[in-house]
Amino acid sequence: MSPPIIAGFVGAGLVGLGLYALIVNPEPLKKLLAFNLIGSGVFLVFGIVARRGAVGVFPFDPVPQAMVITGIVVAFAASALAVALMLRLAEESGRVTLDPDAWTKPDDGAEGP
Amino acid sequence: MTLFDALDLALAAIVLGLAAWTIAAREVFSAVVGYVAYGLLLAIVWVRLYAPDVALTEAAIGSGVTGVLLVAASTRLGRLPKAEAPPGAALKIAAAALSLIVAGLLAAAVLYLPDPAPSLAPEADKDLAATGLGNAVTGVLIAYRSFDTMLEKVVLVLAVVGVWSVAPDRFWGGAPAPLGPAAPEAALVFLARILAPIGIVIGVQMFWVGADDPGGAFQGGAILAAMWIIVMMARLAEPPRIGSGWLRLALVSGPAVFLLVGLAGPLMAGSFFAFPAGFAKPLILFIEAFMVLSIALTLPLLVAGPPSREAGP
Amino acid sequence: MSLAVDLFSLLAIGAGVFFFLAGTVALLRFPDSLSRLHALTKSDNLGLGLVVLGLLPRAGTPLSALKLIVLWGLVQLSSASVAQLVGAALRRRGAAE
Amino acid sequence: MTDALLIAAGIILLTVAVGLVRVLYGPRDVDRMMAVQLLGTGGIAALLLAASATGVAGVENVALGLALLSSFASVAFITASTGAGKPEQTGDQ
Repeated sequence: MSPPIIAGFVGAGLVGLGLYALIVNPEPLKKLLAFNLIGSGVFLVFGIVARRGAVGVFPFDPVPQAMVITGIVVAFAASALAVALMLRLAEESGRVTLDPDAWTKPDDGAEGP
Repeated sequence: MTLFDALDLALAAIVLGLAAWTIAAREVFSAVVGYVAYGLLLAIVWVRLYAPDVALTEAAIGSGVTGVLLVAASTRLGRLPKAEAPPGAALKIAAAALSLIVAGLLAAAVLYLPDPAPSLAPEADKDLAATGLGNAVTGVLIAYRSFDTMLEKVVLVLAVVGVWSVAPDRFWGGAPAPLGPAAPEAALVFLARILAPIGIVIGVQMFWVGADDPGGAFQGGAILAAMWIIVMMARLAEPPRIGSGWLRLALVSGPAVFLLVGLAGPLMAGSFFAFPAGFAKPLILFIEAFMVLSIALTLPLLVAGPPSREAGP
Repeated sequence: MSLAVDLFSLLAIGAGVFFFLAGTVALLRFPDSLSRLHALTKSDNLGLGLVVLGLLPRAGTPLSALKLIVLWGLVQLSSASVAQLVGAALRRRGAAE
Repeated sequence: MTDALLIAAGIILLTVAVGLVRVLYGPRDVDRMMAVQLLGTGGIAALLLAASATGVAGVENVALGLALLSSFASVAFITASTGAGKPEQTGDQ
């Protein structure tokens, strides 16, 4: 079992863990963490494709690696946008939730001005 | 089993363990701490995959800058009351089954990847000499897939616009909230004063050697961005007003210069985004320099968030 | 000559491993946050310093040797500063309670 | 010699990973941050050792990047927990 294969299984495991948490965990910030776990799992699978593309003197295939680099940067940008939305929601309403019922309960008084 | 395999297996187990902790932790802050540690170890996994360029990006952005963003968010969101009820057992079982199937399929795909593996490495290397570069990853990013990379810079600028637009109307054009406490500790100011100059030298060096060695515009720009962030956390500098014309010009300079050079391609070299022979390397470094500037500005602005102060007179 | 250099590397790296071990034991066994901080900051810096010392003779070029030394200096700087910050935060919280 | 370097890298990695038990048990958030700080330093040491054993190019740069940013999460934690980042004059308190 060579190192790329192990990293590929780690990638598959990370996608599984992240997907489970994304569905089950109700807190938005934890959903964001789960989303990032899925992302890095996919990157790792890309990473083993790059490593397996080693031919002759080249230790890796540069094309998937370059795509992973742009992917990491875009994932960060998406996370920053999500955090900005969550903080704004918290500022406006005192809580952050994705539960649609939470906003229609008449007695909770935490609505923004 | 060799020692390398043992090391890789141990690393894999720790990474998966930390990921499991990240999703299982009850407090948001503990989960984020697990995620930061996870990012650190992931950089080592990338080194083991012979991908030092990716490892550098992961270390700088995945662990460093994302860590700052998430830790700050979790200390502010963690104080809020929890609004949601946890999901029922049926949903949990269905989600677990779905995740197992997806992970299993991915693992099977990894196991049955075509052998011998298809590779673009010889292709990428064949024309690398024409670009004057020695690092094939930089070659792919700036020369072969240049249109892709240019659009990715546009995405970063759009993300900044998205974050800014979350602000209430009255703050439009103002500055984001300061990143540090009103009276920062002397130790923090000291750290920022020493670390920032060294980090700027290292960041510029990483961009410069990126033409031939691991490194490049993304990595160098991310290190510079991190230095600006720590300077702002120590309150040696404040987040700029988002209405500033200079700031906006510098933000879009990366993709704009890239696009202009691409549009000049048909005149100089015969096709869109083509570089003229013999002049490719200086042109690539010129584009990369503006990309570094753009990235070094974009990432801290994404961390600083939307403006929260009214624009000055 | 090369045997002596290897022996030096092994000794220094072995000592470094010992200090990492000591740091972890301190982190797990010491009773309160301040004493954990005290033990940890010293031992992990020393551990990394010894590992770097052991790797110096194996560095290929003077530039990579210089990078190793700068790296250790950076870790020392940040870890010492963070220890100060954490200590101050702990004291503030202690005073508030 | 290569084997010795790899063994040292493995021991350091496992040692600091055991230290991560502090992330589980806390009890304070500060203790959790300390475990991550130890992991950062140990991770750099393990990376340098493994790189010296394998001779992958450019690893010093990766380690240098990690060293530069090793304190970032901790600094963010301290500044955030001492009350930074709140809007200063929005008047919604």
